[in-house]
Amino acid sequence: MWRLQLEVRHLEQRAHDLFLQNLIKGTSHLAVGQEAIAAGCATAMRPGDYTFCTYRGHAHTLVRGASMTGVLGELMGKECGLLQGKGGSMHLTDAEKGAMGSYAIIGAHLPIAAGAAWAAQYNKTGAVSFCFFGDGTTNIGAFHEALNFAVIWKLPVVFVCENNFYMEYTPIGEVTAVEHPAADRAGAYGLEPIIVDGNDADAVYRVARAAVDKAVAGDGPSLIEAETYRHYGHSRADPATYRPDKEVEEWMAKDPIPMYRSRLLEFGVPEKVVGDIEKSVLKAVNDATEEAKASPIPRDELALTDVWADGGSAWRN
Amino acid sequence: MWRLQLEVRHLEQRAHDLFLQNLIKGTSHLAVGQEAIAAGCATAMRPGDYTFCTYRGHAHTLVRGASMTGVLGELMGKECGLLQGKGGSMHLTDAEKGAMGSYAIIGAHLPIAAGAAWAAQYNKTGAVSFCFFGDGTTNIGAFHEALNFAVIWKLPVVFVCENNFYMEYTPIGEVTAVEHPAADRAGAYGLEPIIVDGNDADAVYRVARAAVDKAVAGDGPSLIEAETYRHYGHSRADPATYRPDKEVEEWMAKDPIPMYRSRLLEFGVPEKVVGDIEKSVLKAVNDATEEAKASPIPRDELALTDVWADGGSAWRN
Amino acid sequence: MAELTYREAVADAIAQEMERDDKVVFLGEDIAKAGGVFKTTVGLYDKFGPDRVRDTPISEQAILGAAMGAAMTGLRPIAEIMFSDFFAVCWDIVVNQIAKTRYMTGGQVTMPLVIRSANGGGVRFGAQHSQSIENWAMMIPGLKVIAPSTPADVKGLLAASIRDPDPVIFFEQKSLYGDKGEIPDGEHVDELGTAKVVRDGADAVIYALAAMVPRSIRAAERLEADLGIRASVVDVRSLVPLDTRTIFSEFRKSGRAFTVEENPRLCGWGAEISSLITEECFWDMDLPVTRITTPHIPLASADNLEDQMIPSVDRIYETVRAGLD
Amino acid sequence: MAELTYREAVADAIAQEMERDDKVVFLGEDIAKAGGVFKTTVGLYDKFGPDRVRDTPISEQAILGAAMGAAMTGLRPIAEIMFSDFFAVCWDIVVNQIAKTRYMTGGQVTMPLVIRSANGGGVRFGAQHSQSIENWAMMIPGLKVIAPSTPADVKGLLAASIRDPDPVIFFEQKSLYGDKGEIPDGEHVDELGTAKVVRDGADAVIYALAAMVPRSIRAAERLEADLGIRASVVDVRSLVPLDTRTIFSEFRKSGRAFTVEENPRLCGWGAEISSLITEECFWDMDLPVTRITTPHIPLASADNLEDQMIPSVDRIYETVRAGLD
Ligand SMILES: Cc1ncc(C[n+]2csc(CCOP(=O)(O)OP(=O)(O)O)c2C)c(N)n1
Ligand SMILES: Cc1ncc(C[n+]2csc(CCOP(=O)(O)OP(=O)(O)O)c2C)c(N)n1
Ligand SMILES: [Mg+2]
Ligand SMILES: [Mg+2]
Repeated sequence: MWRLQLEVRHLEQRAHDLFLQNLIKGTSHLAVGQEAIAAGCATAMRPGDYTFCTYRGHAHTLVRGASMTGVLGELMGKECGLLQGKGGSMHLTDAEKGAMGSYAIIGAHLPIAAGAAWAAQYNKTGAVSFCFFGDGTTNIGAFHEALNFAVIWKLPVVFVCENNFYMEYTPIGEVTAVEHPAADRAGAYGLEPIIVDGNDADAVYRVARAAVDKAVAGDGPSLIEAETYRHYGHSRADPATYRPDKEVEEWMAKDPIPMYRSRLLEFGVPEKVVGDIEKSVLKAVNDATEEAKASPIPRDELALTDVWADGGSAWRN
Repeated sequence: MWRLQLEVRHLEQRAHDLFLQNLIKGTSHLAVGQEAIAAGCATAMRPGDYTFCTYRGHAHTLVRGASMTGVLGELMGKECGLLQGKGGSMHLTDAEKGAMGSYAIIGAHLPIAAGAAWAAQYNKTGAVSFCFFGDGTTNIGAFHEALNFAVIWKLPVVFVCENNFYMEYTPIGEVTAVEHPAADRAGAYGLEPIIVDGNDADAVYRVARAAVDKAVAGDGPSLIEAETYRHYGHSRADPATYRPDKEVEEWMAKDPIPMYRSRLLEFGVPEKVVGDIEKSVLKAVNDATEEAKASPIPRDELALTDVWADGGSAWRN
Repeated sequence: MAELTYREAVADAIAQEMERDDKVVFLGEDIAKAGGVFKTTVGLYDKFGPDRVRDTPISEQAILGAAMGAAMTGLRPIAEIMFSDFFAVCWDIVVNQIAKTRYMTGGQVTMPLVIRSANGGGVRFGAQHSQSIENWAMMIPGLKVIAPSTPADVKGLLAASIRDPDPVIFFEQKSLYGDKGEIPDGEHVDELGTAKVVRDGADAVIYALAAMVPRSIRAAERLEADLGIRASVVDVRSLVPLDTRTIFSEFRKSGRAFTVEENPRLCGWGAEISSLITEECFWDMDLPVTRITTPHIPLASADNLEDQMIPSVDRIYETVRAGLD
Repeated sequence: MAELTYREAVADAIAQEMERDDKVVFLGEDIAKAGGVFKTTVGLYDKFGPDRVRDTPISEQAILGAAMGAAMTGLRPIAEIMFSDFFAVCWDIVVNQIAKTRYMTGGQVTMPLVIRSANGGGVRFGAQHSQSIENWAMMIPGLKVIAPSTPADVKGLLAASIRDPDPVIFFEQKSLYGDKGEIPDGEHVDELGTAKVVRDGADAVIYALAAMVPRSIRAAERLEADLGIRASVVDVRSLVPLDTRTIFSEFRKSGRAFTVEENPRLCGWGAEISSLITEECFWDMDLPVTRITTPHIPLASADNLEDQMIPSVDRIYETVRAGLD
């Protein structure tokens, strides 16, 4: 989990640097500060399980095993990108690894994740579907429909609300009728409220693991609220000046990376092992950066492929 | 309230008869059995308050004072109809009386009712907005969005869920994660759960009255679940064979009309007074039926009017 | 050949495909135990059981989201949206998710699903339950769009849609549900992307879809009987893929075309076909293409108002007659 | 005359109208304290306060439902849908409720509201944040549809939309937000339903909207400079009501028309204009109307892929040149 968290941290920092160099265009939503949730859940997942995430999805895609070059290449609009440059930052997908897509319209992927769980249930594959979304997402209709639907069909799906206390620039409390946007609504679907420290990868792992077990046992969905904080603004364009300094400071003190590092050392993992992992991750990110930079931009013809399963895009004969 | 309930009952029965004579086309959703909710709430409303209801809205429109001829005329597609024959059974509206429309897409009118409450709050008119919908409606996204929105803005709106235990032909329990589709979700919006016997007009009146007081006091919305039963099928096309005989019998025994009649007599209202009201309502329905029958069909030109506020429908110059 | 109604052909097609492939599953509101509000799916629940034929809550986004997620991971779902007007409450899942995901992911996922829906007016249901929205779907890249006019086409095209690896929006015209027609015996599978010349004629061509097809045929018959005008009628059947070959070849016979649409006037498929003909057959045009549509107005519910709005046999007859005058 | 950006003109128009009429209120996601994700509404919250400029949850159906309910009962709301792609999550409120309620109630209620939204591509946001959906709105009877191309038109047409008694869908093209232009001093209110001839020319006419207008003008300038071809450019501005008078009169000058659309190919407003011209100006047609559109494909995000899809100055230039050849 140490490695996973570091991979996310360094990859996201790199993405940030590449913006500043204008090598990444468009928008991008970093998960710096929220790594423990991605890492903890991915560790609880098994090969064959499904991940559905949002535009803030670099982390969730990476931790399922997507290649760093593929991720960075996609952000840079290169042909080596996971999506050949056709999707961009907000749509990272690696279906082979179970990363079934990043969805950029708030709420949409909750019912979609339920659908993958339905297929798993129908085909008795034992797969579990994980669905990640933010606090702000709990106020849109699709959230409500998906939760009710998943419960009545007892689908093996784990809904993980990453509560970073902001929907874009607006504090979640200003636009939400309850204090805990997900947990306080669990009861509306007959579910247990679950709140976990989203900056503690081990704690996240434990609740995620319990949710997987529940799903596999045929006992239906779980709704987990993991409290966390993003270190950067909402997206590339946002300097996040709307957040009180004190709040930022407090959360910075709870940065999951140093916290996890201390814990490892405390538990007797040698400093060298910890450091070597850091080094190897950094090297991997560096290598991937170079590879992505060296990759060509997508061939123009790619614009016209893969609308249909036959590989083409013809709407007429 | 006796009169209001009778008006609804007899008008709906008449609508039923007129179908059988093929004088009413299209579809129609009767509220026979659910009269006490419309009557109880209307009695708690004040002139200037708003009603938003569904395709099952003849009752709610009538009890605000819409003319019977206008209602029956609309069902029959006559020019005397409330909507000049342009809307039909599912869209009855009498804006002057505060009946702000019947909405035929599940869930849509919940946020719309919240909007009218917002205008009342902004303009400080003191008006309260009532919104009626069914148990099945609690599973659609718009329900969730409207409730959260109304609470955070503290809007003077009263949401009334008429739980008749069926969404069309499917028992509500089969498709809902909680037992009480509205009340068990009140907590998700920080609201009190309120369940009332929807066949008892007095009981409905009391909770509606309390909700009006709360709204007027600036304390925001309420969510009321009123349990009731429809005597006919979901719509004209439905013989309702999917309901267990015993369930139907039990509910028939709780028919709000005879119940209210007995209560009046018990409370010492003379039989003659009760009976006279019955007679006068029946006469009013008969008169309205004749008037509506005698009314001409809409002039053809009406098809082309009132798309725009200028009265016309031109999309070009 | 068995005679079935248009509504019966729906269940017939679904049963044929469910028998053939156990990855085909079906979900929607009141479609299982009750057999559908239009009685289009009677018997499927009894035959295929509660795992494959499932009633849902009133949660159209969940219905289509579930269909999409299942399609991406190995099933071939059929979802019902009861009235096509209700596409508006789940439009995001259709246009932003289902239509785009294959492309956005560089072809990583496939989306074999069908969304069936009752489309169109003429039954006095008012403006929120009567829309013809085939043009909404046609506008969206990534969707295939089918609208049959006969029971045989319902069966053959619905079966083909279920077998197709791409998302198909399948519009059943509700005013046709009671129509009867012969259906070929045994397995019947038609081909998407094909229009059909359903009546020959060298003086003009009428392009029509769904309920407008039988009306156009009747108008053409009367034009011939009354005035000797021989109009061919093309049942467009498939808006995406569009069979421009048949459309153009039929056009070139007369150089005089009319389109008959139930959807409202602006940006309908008639405009697309008219523009295509102008662009690609300009020098064969004898007359401008004339569109016959529902006016650009919500549909009214009273009998005489609604009847006046949707193109009628009389209006088609009159417009073609006047156009050729 | 002050010079403002296209984005600044938005807040300028809203401020002008909010000052004039205290029934004008404004709601949307992050529009108040943060001034909007595109910084189009900076300053309004400070000026008009939290009762009139209100941040909302991510609840597009609630946002538009609230706007509608308030419009029916005496306010004149402006609602923001952040990206036009998100209309898909609240499409029901737009098309089934807002567009139809006046008609369905026989004119009992009025719906003075504006929905503003950032439309279009070219900014590498990918297929779910880049659509040009003006054709979605144009298809729906009961909506007025506006899409300005300059800061002055943003101000004048947005002010006119706010004063209009009917629902207006107001598309701001996000690729234009940084464009600068002169804005008339003092109160500025334009007129809905009017197209504008923004460049004269007798050899051909190019109809364009929003971001396609400056591109068409540049293409026309190059056509004249390079080849002496004088093309006029019509900024359509208002899709509903559509200024067919200006469209036709400009067409008749040359008989040769091109439409330039950012929306994808099928059933766009270009098809509507092309069909209208064919229907009503057939005998003045020198050439078929040629449509230049984004292909019928979701938008890709990589620079070169996206640039190749949306009509460019080069493509417009080349198509007109080839067409007149
Ligand atoms: C339907 C819809 N509405 C609005 C947006 C714009 N938007 C993108 S992210 C975002 C905030 C989401 O907040 P939250 O769910 O808390 O996730 P976070 O970004 O904090 O991870 C908004 C409003 C969108 N993408 N989709
Ligand atoms: C979005 C949408 N989905 C489906 C329907 C079809 N439909 C009409 S009424 C109904 C059942 C509604 O049940 P409930 O809310 O309990 O109200 P009731 O009819 O029992 O009064 C359904 C599914 C609809 N009108 N709108
Ligand atoms: Mg958040
Ligand atoms: Mg019910």
